[in-house]
Amino acid sequence: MSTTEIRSNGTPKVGVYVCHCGINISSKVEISKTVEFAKTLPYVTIVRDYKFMCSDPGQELIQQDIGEGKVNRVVVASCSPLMHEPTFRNVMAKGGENPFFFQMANIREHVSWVTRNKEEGTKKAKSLIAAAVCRVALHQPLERKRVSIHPDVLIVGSGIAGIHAALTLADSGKKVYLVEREPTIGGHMAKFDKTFPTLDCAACILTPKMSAVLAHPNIILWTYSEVIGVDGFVGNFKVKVKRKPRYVNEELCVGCSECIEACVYKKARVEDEFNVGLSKRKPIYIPFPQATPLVAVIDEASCLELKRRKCKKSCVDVCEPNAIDFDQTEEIKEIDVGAIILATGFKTFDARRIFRYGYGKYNNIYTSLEVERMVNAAGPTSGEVILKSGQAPKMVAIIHCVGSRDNNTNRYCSRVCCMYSLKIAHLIKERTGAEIYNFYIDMRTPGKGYEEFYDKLLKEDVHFIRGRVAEITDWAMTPEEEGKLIIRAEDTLVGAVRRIPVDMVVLSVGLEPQADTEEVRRLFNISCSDDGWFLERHPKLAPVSTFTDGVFLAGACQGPKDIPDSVAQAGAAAAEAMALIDRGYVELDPNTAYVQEDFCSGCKTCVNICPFNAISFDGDKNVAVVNGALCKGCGTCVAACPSGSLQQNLFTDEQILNEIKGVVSYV
Amino acid sequence: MSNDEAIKAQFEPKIVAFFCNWCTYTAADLAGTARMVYAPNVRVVRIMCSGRLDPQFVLAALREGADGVLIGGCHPGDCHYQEGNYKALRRFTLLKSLLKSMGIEQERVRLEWIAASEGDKVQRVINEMTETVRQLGPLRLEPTIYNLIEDSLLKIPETATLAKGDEL
Amino acid sequence: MSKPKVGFYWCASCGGCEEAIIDLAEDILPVIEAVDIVFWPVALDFKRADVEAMPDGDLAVGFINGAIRTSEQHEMVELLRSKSQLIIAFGSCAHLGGIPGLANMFNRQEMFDEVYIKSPSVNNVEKVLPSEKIDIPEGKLTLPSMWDTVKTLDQVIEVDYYLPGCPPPVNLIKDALKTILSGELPPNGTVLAPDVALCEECSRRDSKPEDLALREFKRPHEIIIDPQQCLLAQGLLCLGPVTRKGCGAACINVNMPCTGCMGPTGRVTDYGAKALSAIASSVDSKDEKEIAEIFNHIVDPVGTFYRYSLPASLLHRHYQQAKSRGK
Amino acid sequence: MSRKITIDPITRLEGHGKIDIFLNDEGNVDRAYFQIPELRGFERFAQGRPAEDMPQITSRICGVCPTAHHMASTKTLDDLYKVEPPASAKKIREMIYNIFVIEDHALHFFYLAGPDFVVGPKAPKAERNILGVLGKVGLEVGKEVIGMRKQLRELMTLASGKVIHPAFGLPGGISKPIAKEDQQIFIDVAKHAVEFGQFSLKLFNDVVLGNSEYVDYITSETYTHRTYYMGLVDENNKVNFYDGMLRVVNPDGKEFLKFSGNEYLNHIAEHVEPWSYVRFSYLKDIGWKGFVDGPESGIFAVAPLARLNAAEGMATPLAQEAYDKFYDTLGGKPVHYTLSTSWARLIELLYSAERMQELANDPDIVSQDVRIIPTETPEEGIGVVEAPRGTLVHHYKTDNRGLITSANLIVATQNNSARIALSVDKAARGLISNGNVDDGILNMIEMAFRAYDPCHGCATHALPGQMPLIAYVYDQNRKLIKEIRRD
Repeated sequence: MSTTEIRSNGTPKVGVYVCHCGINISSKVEISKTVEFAKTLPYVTIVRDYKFMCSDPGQELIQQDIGEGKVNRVVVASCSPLMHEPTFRNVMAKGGENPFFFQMANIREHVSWVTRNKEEGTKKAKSLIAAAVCRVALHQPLERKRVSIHPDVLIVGSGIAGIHAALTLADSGKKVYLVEREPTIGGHMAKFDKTFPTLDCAACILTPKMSAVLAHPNIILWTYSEVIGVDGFVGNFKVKVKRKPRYVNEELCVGCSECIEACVYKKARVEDEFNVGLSKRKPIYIPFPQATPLVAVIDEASCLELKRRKCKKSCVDVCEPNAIDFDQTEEIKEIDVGAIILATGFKTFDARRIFRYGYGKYNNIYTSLEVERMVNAAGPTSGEVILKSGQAPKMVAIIHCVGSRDNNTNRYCSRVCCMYSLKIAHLIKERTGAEIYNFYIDMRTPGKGYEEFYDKLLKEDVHFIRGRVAEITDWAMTPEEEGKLIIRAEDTLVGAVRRIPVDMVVLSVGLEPQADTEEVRRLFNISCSDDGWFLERHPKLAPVSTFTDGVFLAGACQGPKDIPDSVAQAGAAAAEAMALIDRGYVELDPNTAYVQEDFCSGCKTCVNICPFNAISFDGDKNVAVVNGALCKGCGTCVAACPSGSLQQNLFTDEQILNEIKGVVSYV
Repeated sequence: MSNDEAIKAQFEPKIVAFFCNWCTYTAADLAGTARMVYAPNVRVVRIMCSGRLDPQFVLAALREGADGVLIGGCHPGDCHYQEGNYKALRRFTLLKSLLKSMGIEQERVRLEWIAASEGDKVQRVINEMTETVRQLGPLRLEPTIYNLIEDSLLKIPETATLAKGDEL
Repeated sequence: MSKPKVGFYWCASCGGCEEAIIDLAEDILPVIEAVDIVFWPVALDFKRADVEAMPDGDLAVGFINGAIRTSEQHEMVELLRSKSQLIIAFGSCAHLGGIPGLANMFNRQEMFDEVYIKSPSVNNVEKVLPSEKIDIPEGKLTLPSMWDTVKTLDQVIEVDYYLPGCPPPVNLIKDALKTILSGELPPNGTVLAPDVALCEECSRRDSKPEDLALREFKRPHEIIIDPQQCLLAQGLLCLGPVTRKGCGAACINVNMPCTGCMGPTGRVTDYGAKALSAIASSVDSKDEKEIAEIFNHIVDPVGTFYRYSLPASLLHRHYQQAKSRGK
Repeated sequence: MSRKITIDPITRLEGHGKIDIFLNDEGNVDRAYFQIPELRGFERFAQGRPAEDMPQITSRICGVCPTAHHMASTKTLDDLYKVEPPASAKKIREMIYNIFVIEDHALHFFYLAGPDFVVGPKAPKAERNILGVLGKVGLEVGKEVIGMRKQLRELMTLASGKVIHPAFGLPGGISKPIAKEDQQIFIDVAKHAVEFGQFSLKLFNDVVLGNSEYVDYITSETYTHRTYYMGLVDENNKVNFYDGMLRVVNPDGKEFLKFSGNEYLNHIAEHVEPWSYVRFSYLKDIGWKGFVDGPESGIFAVAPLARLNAAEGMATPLAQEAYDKFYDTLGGKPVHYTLSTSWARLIELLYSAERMQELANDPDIVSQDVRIIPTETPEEGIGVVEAPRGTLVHHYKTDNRGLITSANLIVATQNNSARIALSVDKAARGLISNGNVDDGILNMIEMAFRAYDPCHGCATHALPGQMPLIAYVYDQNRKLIKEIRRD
């Protein structure tokens, strides 16, 4: 290793500050021994310990020592740098030192929380502190780069979360691009009839917001569109959006539906997505009466003209504004935004996956979402709850936790099922007066007015049977079971297995991440938790942020949520985006690569290594050149540089090699 | 019990881990937050991306006294920097064949893809690796500096065929 | 005042370094003018006693070539260290271990078996091996003992400067002598050669593409080598990018890849590791199996990446061979 | 209880040639041992290396004759891959090789052995070196020598990349052709080299043969061993360095064996002594009979004298003249006088110069077609050349990827080592009697060394060159009673 010269602020005087973190650390790390050990390390002038280093008095200690010139480099042994590195770098600055003369030793997440006993913990803590000290001695003063932020925001998904975030930002004067893959905005909420616990009509509270979006001067709404590319970084994202052709000109269409009437298909024969298959639509259609924008769309798969180019196109004839345009092609929009909010929502659990519940096998077994449509006045049955036979059910079973709290499907609780099951129970009873049996594992009704709603249902003589349903069958054992669906379940309160014949079954399906979560995650370069939902930066302290700066989460894409929570989180995400934009700039960590030109041989090894094209080759000087603005600081080129002429700020070979030495050779 | 077994019995391996900031290091934090107890033998050095891992670091760790080296990066396709982990994979593959030729047991150096959410994998891998290395016993590289040879762990029994100069 | 005294000495080397000095030809005369060569076994006589008699630091400069692999060599260089103000490791062997350093892939026992027993031309049924102390009818004989491990000079004594190369290029030797005689000494530990990689002075430099995207490696005997194009671009493992310049790309000039005798640049700790990192980085594949397949064609990683620097490498020598030695 | 004399170049610590002489109680020599005290073991660490790297790896065996090892190795690769290089490539190789022989022989005569002959063995030490030679023959000559050597080595650099440790050898040819515009340089230097060869022989004539004292030395019994002689010969049994058959003549000069290098294992075997790191070659057909000469002993010699003895003449006119004169002067073939080796060397120098001239003028030399890509799967290969110091054999076995699985190297000095030991023993017996140790012994022994120009760099490790010697004489109790020094 080339000889290590010490740069900048003179001989290192390293201060080591060991945090107890209450008992989080001190319970597994012998603080006093650690402190004694730290005193023996090279360049160390001061070692202190304190209950909470991140608290004001804790920070004071450091500032004071810097102020009095006792230390010029600092190691804080506490929690993960991902947690408090920024905090302590600021302390450095406040104390008047360059913030990068700082290194953190992670003795909580990596030590006290994962070790069996004090002996192990102390030993490991020592080694990490030694590493930090050896490293910080070689740190150099660095400047953070300031990059201005593009004030526009992209919101992906226009369910209630996306809509609320969009309106919040737009109202504050931010320009918002709202991208929705369906022909209309509204998401799942638009499908509902009533919302719990207040039972107010979903449409009544959603549609005004939907039209507000359409009308808002600051919102550019792109429905029937998908994000296909994201480049750049916080404050400066370059986004590609694909606008799928709907073959109907949005500007011209007035949503009169004449074309639909006129379609050569006299009968609707295409499964209607909006009504989750309970009804049929035509190739040219408007998803639902309040669709926003209220513009027809033609579906390529079923339209005769688009499939075979030999339709007489009666739709075109009847369209007065001449909105129909079979030559429409997909369009790629490129936009610059400073922040992105993902509100891509969820999909419902596919009940077929639990075979013994017979969904798709027996008639009159519906998923909760289907029933939501059925009870909806604007739905396929115009709000009537009826069996295939056309009669109203006399006995209905609602089965909770289908695809939730189940090791074979999803271990998590979907959080909304208990409440919407109660809602559905209420609505069916209201409409049919049927006997209703709820099969539940536990009733979970935390939330404002929720428990009260549960009481209300109990008073409505809805039956609650505590127990997981074993199976649903049509195999009758008694005459009265004939022609019925028999629910076989253990009633854990009575302690007996019961058979209950019913006319109709509602499966309260759980919530799942969207099918294409994986692609979306990669597109936006964020992570998922192991249950597949988008991963927030910190479950408590940064619940709507992600590990990628400038990308925020709203609504159920981060985990099952009901409407109030989704809206609240959407507001939070909007606020985070606003805070970011209004600051006007971001400070990038200076951990970029740099070329030592005198040493560069011009071998070009690094040039193509960089995935961000941050390295170019200067033919005249015959050296590689790093564009600091494009460099993201991964250091891959540095490892590749055959002559060690490329280095990375904060991660030079010297610093890392010394850290290695420190981490193994002292303890 | 043979000398070797004796050593192994009370042997606590030192393993240096190089974890990428975005996936594996975060996963290790998660393991901590979830209080997943695991072997204390692995000491983590944080790098921004597994692509930063210069094979020199691995050899340096072994030279400085590590008995094994663990490298952790994002799953293929998940790299925060798009391709860094593939670069890591290429270097690692060639490094392995070099180490093999140098007579270093393959199991002493390991590459694992661990996503930010896989705290449990951090726990599993670290426990596994610690056991594997424990079984292999201490890595006792011959000192490079002559006058350190006396303290070398590599002492070997005097035999007729060997003369003074060889006690290193 | 008297001229500064200079000495040359060899250890485990081939004599090429001496030849290199002789190759200074008439250029050596000014040197002889300027200094007083007190010993140089290959060309002049000297006695160890003379060296022992010198006061410490009496020699201005001691040039030592060759790797260290016997206790005698060790004692001798220690003696020279004490007598010299400056010690210069001369040539790849003293600097990095050199080709003889490849012996660190094995141990002494293995070597003896090969040379004195297994060799097809040897007739040695009694398996006689040379040994340090031998009883012969007339009395006793001794042979100097050999180590299991070849060492670089700076692994046994402190070295002030290094002259890289196998052998060091004549012009570097001249410059080095000039520098040292000038009295304006560079910082300790300096390698007396330009601290830039070979690509810079390679005539094929501009033909090197920005994207090598290597998908297979070739061996020199397998292909007709284009005399103009970058050798790496032709799939040959040319180590120019990793290797210090100063030789004028001698091997590349005759269409053969650089094998790295000049060693690494100043910022590199382990030549081989750096070399493999750079090479691997230029490989174009994301598939684990495919990658392994591509590297399969680097048939001798150690001999390729540590051709001249095994003893100087972080691993230093073959691990199992060291453990199993003498057993 | 016998006494022991140790003659050791600057004490054992030097790590090179070492002699122990044991006297019996009468003070006469029981036995003298010549020891080579180091080994590098290329044979072992060649294993696992790709065959095509061997020319560059094995050249590091010796920096004095790297070209010899490079060339032997390259020829071994031809055989390993069963590929016949284009005529042009072979001619370039042979020309470069002869250039190398010229400069190496020149180095030896003028820098190493020359002083003894030109300045005189009795002259004060200070003068017996290259500067002394210059003093005697004039500075102009000195410049001439240095200049010649420089020119030759520049040509070698041009063609082979590096003169010390060439890079151009590949199975099936060489890595780079010679540019048309460069041919003239080769022709000019060749012309110069021929003149230089003639001049050197003339110098030897005038200075050495003119002086009866030297002639006595040369012909003295002390340096006479009646052994077998081996060397490469062309189809006309003329000396050739690059290629041909190995020919062995018996002590009477009659052809005893003629075989191709690939059969070396049938005829050459090596003996191991516990007291030396060098292996001692002998003729398998006769067998190892210990350190004795004569037709009954398998000991044979290589290098210039041996080559001349083993051949029936030189392939070039001027060298042939000198060849005839050599044998006329020394009383017909074979010549057993070790010290006449220096003369033989100069005759070879002239031959190489003439051969270089022939090849430099050959149009093939600038043909651009110098490679044939091997197609065979490698298995085993053997290559033989005449190194300046004698027959050199490389022998590799590989796996099917061309990675060396075993390598055997028999180098010139190994072939000579038995005869060298013989000379030492004989010199000792000749010069020590009844405990009287003549100081001159050290001179004589050193001269014997130099005649062989033993390159222990090749054989094991120790280097060629002037070897100052010290003799320690011990009494029965191994107490030092006398120290003789030859400074």
